[in-house]
Order: sequence, then C-alpha cells, then structure tokens
Amino acid sequence: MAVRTEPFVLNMGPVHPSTHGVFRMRVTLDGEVVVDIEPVFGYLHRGIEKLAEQRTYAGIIPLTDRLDYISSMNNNFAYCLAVEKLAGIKVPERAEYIRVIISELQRIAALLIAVGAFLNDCGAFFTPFLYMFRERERIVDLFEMVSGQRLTYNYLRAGGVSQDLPEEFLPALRKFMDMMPRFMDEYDRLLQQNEILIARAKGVGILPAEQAINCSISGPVLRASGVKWDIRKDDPYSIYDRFDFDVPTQPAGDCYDRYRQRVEEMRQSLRIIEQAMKQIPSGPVRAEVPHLIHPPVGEAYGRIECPKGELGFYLVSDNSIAPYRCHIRPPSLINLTALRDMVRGWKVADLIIIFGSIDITVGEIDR
Amino acid sequence: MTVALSGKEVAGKIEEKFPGSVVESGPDNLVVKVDSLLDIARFLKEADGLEFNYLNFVTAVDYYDHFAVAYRLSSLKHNHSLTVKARCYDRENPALPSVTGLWQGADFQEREIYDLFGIRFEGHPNLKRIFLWEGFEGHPLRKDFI
Amino acid sequence: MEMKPAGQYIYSDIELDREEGQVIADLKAKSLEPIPDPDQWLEEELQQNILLTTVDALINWGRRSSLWPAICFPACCAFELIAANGPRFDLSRFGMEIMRASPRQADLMITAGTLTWKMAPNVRRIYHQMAEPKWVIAMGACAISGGIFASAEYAVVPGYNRIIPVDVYVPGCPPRPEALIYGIQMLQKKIARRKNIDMRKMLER
Amino acid sequence: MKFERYGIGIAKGLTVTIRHLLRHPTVNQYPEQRLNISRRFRGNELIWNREKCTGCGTCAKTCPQGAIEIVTATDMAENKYIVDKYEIDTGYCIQCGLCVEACPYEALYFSHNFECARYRRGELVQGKEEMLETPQRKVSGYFYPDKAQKLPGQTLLVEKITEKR
Amino acid sequence: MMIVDFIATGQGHFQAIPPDWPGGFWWHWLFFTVVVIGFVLTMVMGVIYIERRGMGRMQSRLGPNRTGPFGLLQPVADAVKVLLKENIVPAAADKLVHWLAPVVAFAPALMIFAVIPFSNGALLADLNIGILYIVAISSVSTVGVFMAGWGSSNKYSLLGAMRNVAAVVSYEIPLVLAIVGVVLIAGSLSMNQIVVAQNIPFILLQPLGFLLFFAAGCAEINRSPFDLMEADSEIVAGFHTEYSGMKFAMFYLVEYAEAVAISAIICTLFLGGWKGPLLPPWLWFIIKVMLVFFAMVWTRTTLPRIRIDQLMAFAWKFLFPMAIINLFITALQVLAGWPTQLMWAMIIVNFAVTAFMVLIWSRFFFRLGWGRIEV
Repeated sequence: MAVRTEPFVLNMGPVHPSTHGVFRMRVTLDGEVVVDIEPVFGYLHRGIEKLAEQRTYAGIIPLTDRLDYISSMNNNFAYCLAVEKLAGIKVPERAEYIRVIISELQRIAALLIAVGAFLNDCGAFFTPFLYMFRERERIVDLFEMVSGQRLTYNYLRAGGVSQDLPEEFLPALRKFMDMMPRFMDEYDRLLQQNEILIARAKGVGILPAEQAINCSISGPVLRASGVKWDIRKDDPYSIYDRFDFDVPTQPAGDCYDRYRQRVEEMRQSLRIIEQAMKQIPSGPVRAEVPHLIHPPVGEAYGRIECPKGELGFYLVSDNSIAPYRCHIRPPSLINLTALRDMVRGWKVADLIIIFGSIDITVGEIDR
Repeated sequence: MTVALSGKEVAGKIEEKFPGSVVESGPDNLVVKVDSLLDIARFLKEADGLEFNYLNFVTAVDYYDHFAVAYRLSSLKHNHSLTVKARCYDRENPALPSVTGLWQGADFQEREIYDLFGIRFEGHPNLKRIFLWEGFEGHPLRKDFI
Repeated sequence: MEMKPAGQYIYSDIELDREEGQVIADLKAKSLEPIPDPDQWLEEELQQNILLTTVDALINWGRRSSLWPAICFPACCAFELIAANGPRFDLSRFGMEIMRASPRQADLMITAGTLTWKMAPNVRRIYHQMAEPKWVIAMGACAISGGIFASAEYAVVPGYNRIIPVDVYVPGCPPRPEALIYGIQMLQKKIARRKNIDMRKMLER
Repeated sequence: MKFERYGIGIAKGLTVTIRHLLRHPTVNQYPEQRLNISRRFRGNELIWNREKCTGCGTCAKTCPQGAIEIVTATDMAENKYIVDKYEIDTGYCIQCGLCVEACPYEALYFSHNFECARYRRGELVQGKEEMLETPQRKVSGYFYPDKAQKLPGQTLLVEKITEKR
Repeated sequence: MMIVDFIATGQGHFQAIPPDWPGGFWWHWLFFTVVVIGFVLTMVMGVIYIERRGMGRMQSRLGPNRTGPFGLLQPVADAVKVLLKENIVPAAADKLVHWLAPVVAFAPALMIFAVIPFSNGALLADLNIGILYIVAISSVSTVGVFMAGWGSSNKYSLLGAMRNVAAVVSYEIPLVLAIVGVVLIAGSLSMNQIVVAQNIPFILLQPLGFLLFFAAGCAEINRSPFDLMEADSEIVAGFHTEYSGMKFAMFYLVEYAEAVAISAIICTLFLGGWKGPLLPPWLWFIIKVMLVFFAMVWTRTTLPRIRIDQLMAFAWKFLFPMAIINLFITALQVLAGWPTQLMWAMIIVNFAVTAFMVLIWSRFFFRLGWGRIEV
C-alpha cells in the first residue's frame, strides 16, 4: 500500500529571520521536502522609478543609494555612468581612479555581507557574520571619511565625485590592504573546509550554465555555474581595461561554489585596488558640469558589474532637467528567477541556504 | 568590449525572413511590429551569427500615445547587444506576446510591467500583480497616474 | 507526492491575494491621522514627582536592562542596526543581543526601514503579537515621516506612527549606530520613570 | 581540499574562535568612549549662518525632498531679503548634502552632532533659532575643507591593532 | 552531624540511609531538594552568563556588561522582565495542552539532578539504577516539547517539535550505548559508585565513548550543531514560537537546565565527577560542569547547523555503529582484566582505536546519505 501525504503550505515571510528583509515565499511542503515555492514581492515597493521621474538628475543619486543599500557606491556608479553616457560628459582621470577604488572597496564590503549572511543561514550562529561585519566596518570607516555617511554615501556625481579624497585616506587604505588578506585567510580557516558546511552546501541547489543564461542570471551566481562573463572584462566601463585581474569561475554551480566564488572575487578586487592605488594621478575630480543637467533627447543604458550581478540604469531623456523614464535593471530580482527550479525537491533547510547563496537585497528587488 | 550591433544590419536579416515586420531601425535599436514580435525574438535567439541567448532586461516607456516596450538582448557567445522595441498603441487594454518561453528571465520583469504599466503579456504563465496588491487602482508608472 | 516537471508550478489562488488587498485597503482607509505619541508620563513627572516604590524600581530595572528587539527590519536602516549589534558598537552590552525571531518574546520593536502599505498590516500584526509591555523606536527618516520615499504616496506609509504608537524618534538617514544607542538610552530613561503599581487605583478599590 | 572528511576543518574553525576569545575585542563602549567621527560627517541637524544668508532660497530649490521651508520678506532699505522663517524637519531630511553643496554664500553647514533623538515627533522640526551654531552644535567640515581641518582626525578601525598573532 | 561537616569542609560521606539525622529521610530529602533546585537555578543563571559573555568574546564583542558588576545580574534582569510579561495564548491553540507543555518539559529537567552526586554520597537519592533513571527521565521532556508544538497551532512550532522528537528517538540509542561502556568498567549503575570507581577519569579509558556521548548529548538537548528544532534561520523559534511571558521563561529555563544536566552527567561519567585535589568536591564539580558547558558554547559559536536527514544519518550510520564497536572493545578489555592491571596500555590502545575509528568512519561511511536527500 502506498502511503500518501498531503502537501501543506507554509508562508515564509514577509518577516522571517532568514529572508534578508521583507521577502515572502509561499512554500508548499511535503513533510520537510519542498514541493514548490512561489516568491511574493512588493513588501518594500517604494516607487523609486516613479520618484526618479520627478527629480533632477542630481537629486536621483540619493535614491540610488537606497536601492541596494549594501552596495550604495556601486549604484551611484552605475547611475552616473548612464547619465554621463546620456549627456556626453567626460570624467577627469583622478575621478575615474577614485571611482574604481571606491567601487571595488564597496564590492568587498557587499560580498563580505553576502558570504556572512550565507554562512549565517547555514546556522553558524552569527560568528562569521560578525567577523565579516567587523571587516566591513573598516571599509565603512574609509567611506565615512570620504563622504561623511556610513551607509548612504551620495558621493559620486555625474562627471566625477563630489569631493576629493582626504589626505589621510590613502595611508588608511594602505593599512587596510595590508590587513585584509590575513583576515581572508582567517575566514577560510574558520569555515571553508568545515565538514558540516561541505555536507550542507556541496551538491545542493545546482544551477546548470544553460539555465543560468536562460534565466538572465548575472554576477557571481552566473560565474559559479561556470560561465566566464564579467562586465568588467567583457564590456569594460570606466577604466577597468587598465587593470590586470582574473575572472574566477567555479565548475559545479552549487551553493558551496557560489560561496567560494564570492571569496575569490574579493581577492580579485583587492588586486584591482592595489593597482589603482599605485597608478592614481592628481588633478581635478569633477568635470565642469552645469548644476542642472539637460541631456539631449535620447536613451542610454549604463551598466556595471555590481556585487550581485549586472546593475543597469536605462535612462530616457526628453531634454528636461528630469529623466523621462528611469528603469533600473535589478540583478537581485532577475537572479531570483531560477530560485524555483533550484529548490524543488530539497528540504526546508536547503531552501534557506539556496536562497541565501543567491544573495538578494529586497530594496533592489522591489525598488 | 560588447559591440552594439547596428540595428540596420539586423533589420536586413529579419526582413529577409519576415518581410514587413520591422517598423524602424536605428543605429543600435530596432522597432518591430507587435504581431511578429515572438517570431523575431525566436529568430534572434536561434539564428547563426546572432544568437542572442541573454535577455538583459525588459522595460516599458509611456509616451502618452503609445507604450514602447524595450527588450535589451545580448549574446554571451559573440559579445554583442541590441535593443528591440515594440510599440503598443492601445491605451485601454494594451497587450503583447510574452517572451518567457524563450528567455525565462523575462518572467518577473513582465509581471512588473503588467503591474506598473498595465500591459498584458499573452501567454505568461502567472500574470498578476507583483509589487502592488490586488485591488490597487491604476498603474503607477503611467504618466497619467497621479 | 510526485514532483511536477520543470515549468509546471503550483500557483497561489488569486482569492488570497484579493483578501490581502482588502486588508491593506481597510488599513489604509483607517489610518489617515498619526497616532499621538505616548507621552503622558512626561507631564506626570512634572506634576507629581512621586517617589517610585522599590518594587517599581526593580521591575523597571529588569525591563530596561533586557530589552529584546523583535525582528522587523524592512530596509536600509537594518544595516546600521546590525552594525550597532556588531563587533564595533555592540548592543549586547545592554543585554540586547538576543534578537527574538518570534515577536511573542520581544519587548522592543526597532522599526528600521521604510514601511509600505503592503507591509503595514504585517507590521501592525507583529506589534499586536508582541506581549505587553512593549516599546517602539522609530529609526531613521523613513520610519519617522516616510523620508525620501514619502512622495511616493501610493506605496509608502508616511511614518510608523500612522499604524503603531512610537516612543522614541531617532532621526537620520540612516542614524549612526551611536545615535541609535542614544535613542535606546532615552527609551531606558523613559522606562525607568514608568509606574507599574498605581497606589491611588489600589486604594480606591 | 585533501582532508575534507577527517574533522580537520572543524578543528581549524575551533582554533579561530578560541583565538578570538583571547584577543582584545574591537568594541567601542559608546556612552563612555566616544569615537571621533569623520570630519566630513553629515550630522542629523543643519547649521545656518544668519549673517551670511541672503535668503536666496537655493537650498530649498536644490533639496530633493523639499524639506527646507524658507519664507522671506524684502528689505527695501538694504536691498536684500529678510528671512522670516527658516525651518527644516529633521525627521524628513535625509542628509544628502545637496543643499550644503548648493549654497552659494556658504551659509549652510551640517552639524557634527548625531544625538538628536526625541520623544515627540513635533520636537524634530528645527526652527530658525535652533539652527545657529553653538558650542554644543559644532560645524561639520562637509564641503568646507577649511572647517574640516579644525576638527579632530577620525578614529579608524584599521588603526586599532587588536589582532595580535 | 554530616551536614555541618559537609558545609564546613566539603568532605563527608552520605549514606543512602542517613541514620544519625533526627527524623531520618525527611531531613535529607528536604535539604537536597532545596539544594538541587537552588543549584539548578543558580547554574542556569551562571551558564547563561557564561554563554553570553563567552560567545560575545568569541565573536569579538563584549557581551552584557552593564547590568550589575561585569553584567553578572543580566540573567536576573532577564528573569524579572520575562516573568512579568503578558502571557498570550493564541486563539486557535489547544488551551490545556498549551498550558501544560512547559510544566511537562520542566519537571524532568529538574528531576535528573536527583541522582547526580555533588560530593561523595551527597545526592538526593543514591539509586542503584541511577543511570537507568536518567535515561528514562530525560526523554520525558520530549513529550512536553511535542505538546508545545502541537498545542500552539502554529506550523513552525509543529515542524520544530517533529524535528525534536525525531532527534531524541534516534539519539537515545547511541547515548545509552556510550553509557554502557562506562558502566562496564565501573561495574555499577549507581552514579555515586561510578564516580568512586574513577581512579583516573574515564575519558582516558573511554575517549570514543566520550565523543559519542558528547555528540549525542548535544543532539538530545538541541545544542548546536544539532539545534534544528529552534533553528532561527529556518523555522523562526521552533516549538516555543507562540510562547511568551512565564511559560516562555520555563522553556528557556528547560533549555539551559538540560544543558547543565548533560554537562553534569558528562562530568560524572567521564571526568571524575567531584573528584579532584585541593578544592572541595562540590567546587570541582561545578568547575567541571562549567568547562563542559563551555565546550558546548564553543562548538555552538563555530559550527554550522546540519540538516534534518543528516542528523538522522549521523545518528544511525555514524554514532550507532561506533557505539556498538566501542562497547564490544570495552567488553573485551574488561574480560581480559585490563582496567586494573594494564591501565596505561589501555589508555594508549583506546586512543589509537578512537583515532582509527573516526578516520575510517569519516572516510567511508560518513559519506552515505551525505549531500543528497533520502526521503
């Protein structure tokens, strides 16, 4: 006689400790096995795209800060690239270097959070998360020195950056660069070879390369599936073509690979900062840009490789002081497309870590 | 470096296969007719030399008299990109074919457009509001929404 | 239970979504005016200045020394809250590191982030699920007034005090962890002045 | 990962945590020990210079929020504006800094203060008199490098050598 | 007067029948009931403090240090606050079950301490089947936990409770088998006799047994890495999601009382109980309990959590066969008369066996069922 069980529906979220914000999943469970999930969005829909249509080009930068709030500098960067493309603004050399340094530092900070949160989801009781938060704190210190805020920096401007680096910035960055590799080794010692982590994450939530491409996945998740695609290499923006760095990939595309991928990317970011620190010239940091920008009629798509994937701003201008339409390509939202196929057939505990390994920010999903 | 393919060249290729389906072609974009959108999308995804296997984003712009739905496609193999647009003139009940069958990544984005612009995507498996709640009146990103 | 092949998913019933929408619409219609700040104790302090009983002092000491925050971190400010909890600012010094995932066991709601109308019924529910006595700290501009998103009226609640009473307002976007700790200390002062045993009421009985 | 199944990974992890037990923690005990915050810190209040302000209203125009409310009257005798009302709601301000950057007469600064929590919503609105510079309410160096020079240097976590090994 | 001696010197030998007390048993029971309850409550506060401070330091924070000197009064403040909070019973809950659950869970945690010796003979009841009593009693709190999960009418609670029952049922077997090794060497089931028999701590004679007991004990009381039933990141707060106020305080107490109980059992069985030089026995006992508890905190801080099917696989494929083999080897050694004559040889042999077994198992058998789901 076959024993039949009835599936039951569990609402995970919108307030759940491991949904990284206010994200909700309707999970259909059969015992502990996930039969299907349906993500439900919108609990943080703040109408950023609508607000952007009513603001000046400079006034949108504070909005982008709050988009993916753990990588604000990168959001500023992507937006400024799009505006510069639209209005044809040339950025001074020093500003380009500052942008690269800042954006790579921010990448490290955001990836630290991603890795820490993933390990926390695995149940490591905050320890790796707090260690990585301590390192993020060192980076945030540097950002605070530069921009005066700890989370919403509002530092980049169309045509450069708002102020030059303070003179104590580069020595402090030097210290950080000397310190960071040691800490990264320490994290590796903490959990990288841990048997329990390997047992939990290896082979779990495999995302094949074809499906990743079909689902428009980008960023570390795509590269962990073995696709060598990094916008910094394949479509170099700003001055990324001057730096020598690798694009690491992982073979299997499971949760453990995604975790390793992020750690490897942090090391590559350190390499880029090292080179940028050596080459940084002196000079102006802000191009002569009018207070209110009137770009010509047209459209532009500026994209960068942000810690979560391809972050793009699609701006349509009608020659007024505000964009006619400002679309944001949110990597977090699009990366979630594959979640459903990845978790089916796994257990509730695996659902949590697969979800954690995708690394989302709800502010960016819902906008 | 990602090469932005000339819309005109691609338009020529499409015209060979589906005559009369391209409305307009610019230096890096292409406006196609709504009826043949799905066929062209399939052609762009599968044709040799094009192989747009990656959908960067789908979005819509409200131009009062019509909605322009823009698909940005790129090919990870050849590293080139193209923006394909379709215009939707019906304001009361705009509709387009859904491309989720070709690029699964369009799933949530089409729902988003449905939610914020009110454009229906025929053939989408689960077309309902994504960010706002059921019973919300109007579509916020339309220009006439207050 | 058989797994369906890829591409065939189980979708939720639209009726459920409609019901959710109805709840949101009701709440939206109900909360047009902000709830007044619970500040009666301030005047009391000025008028009477009664010495607190020893029991009151003990109870208040216990309550203010172990404020366990509930998990309600919608957006950006959450990261400053975590930073305050983290190794540099360390809320655990005040006995606050136990973040109870279940609102039933929490005392304090730190509303870190923007509140949207879709989320509002849930936050309100969490607040009602918390056991008395409970306190709310509105952290950041979005929690106080809707902040940068206040003009997106269709989606964003202009301040948590539309749906729940707020005890302390901590401005900033987001406030520094120190600013949050300052706010928490203000709340602790407030708790210390609270009267749990009202002698007059007892005598009247 | 040769030894992935022998329990060595667990042992390594345990050594890391036990080492942290012996290290000095990185905590800054806030109410007693205070960090020197950034010289460019964008504090939660604005400071307004009554003498330098001409009442042009550029700050209010630049503010993406519309949080600054400025009402002026014309003073015909001296050919300038008199500021009747200058008010900012700190509960609505997002400290983006655009107003300070935009001010053409260097009359608006950020404060260097973050302890602005209040019990009541209404107390968060900063009036004209509460925006003047006082010894408690110091000026931050955001966008004013000369003011920044006078402030103490920032305490950095990278400077704190706690990780002895 | 034994009691005066005990308090003054910490020495003294209590018989199961205290003849020179006026009134006989009653005084003894009353005294030790008070001692046990006091001990448990104080120890719970102590271990909460140790856990929060120790964990804070390991995470490079400080931990509570504001309430009282060095934050020592933090657990008191927590208790004052939690006990005075509103008590909520969900509308859909089964009221009676919901109310009874914390009581059912709490009583056994306290009862375990009846047979734990604080000094030579200083225990509430020197049962000659002490170990059996512990094994029997400790499983009862599972009933309370399941009642909590069922009575709350919350899906997360139910999931947590089901996980807990599954874990306890599986881990009881390796737990008991690990104890049997000790019992074989000591030749008695009485806790006091086991301690008396430990001329050297049994951890040296039974290293594998110690590891097995530690792992199984952690799993039984749901300490990390086996804390699945209240896994924060998965099922909110597990079985006590819907509990607040005093009932939650009782569950909180149970959690730590059980941790203290397991630590006390470990230190009685493997670490020589109250035995130790210089210091009075009860102090040695408390120090050892704290040390064992600290080891639990340490693992909790470091290790990730394992999955439910891995939890089962770990019990049945790893602990269970190893426990059987451990038992077999111990039996052989006892038959050969080693424990008395060739003590040091036995220590070396046993450590070698432990290392060999762990390696072998981790290489070949540990893999079974790892990384994939077994439904």
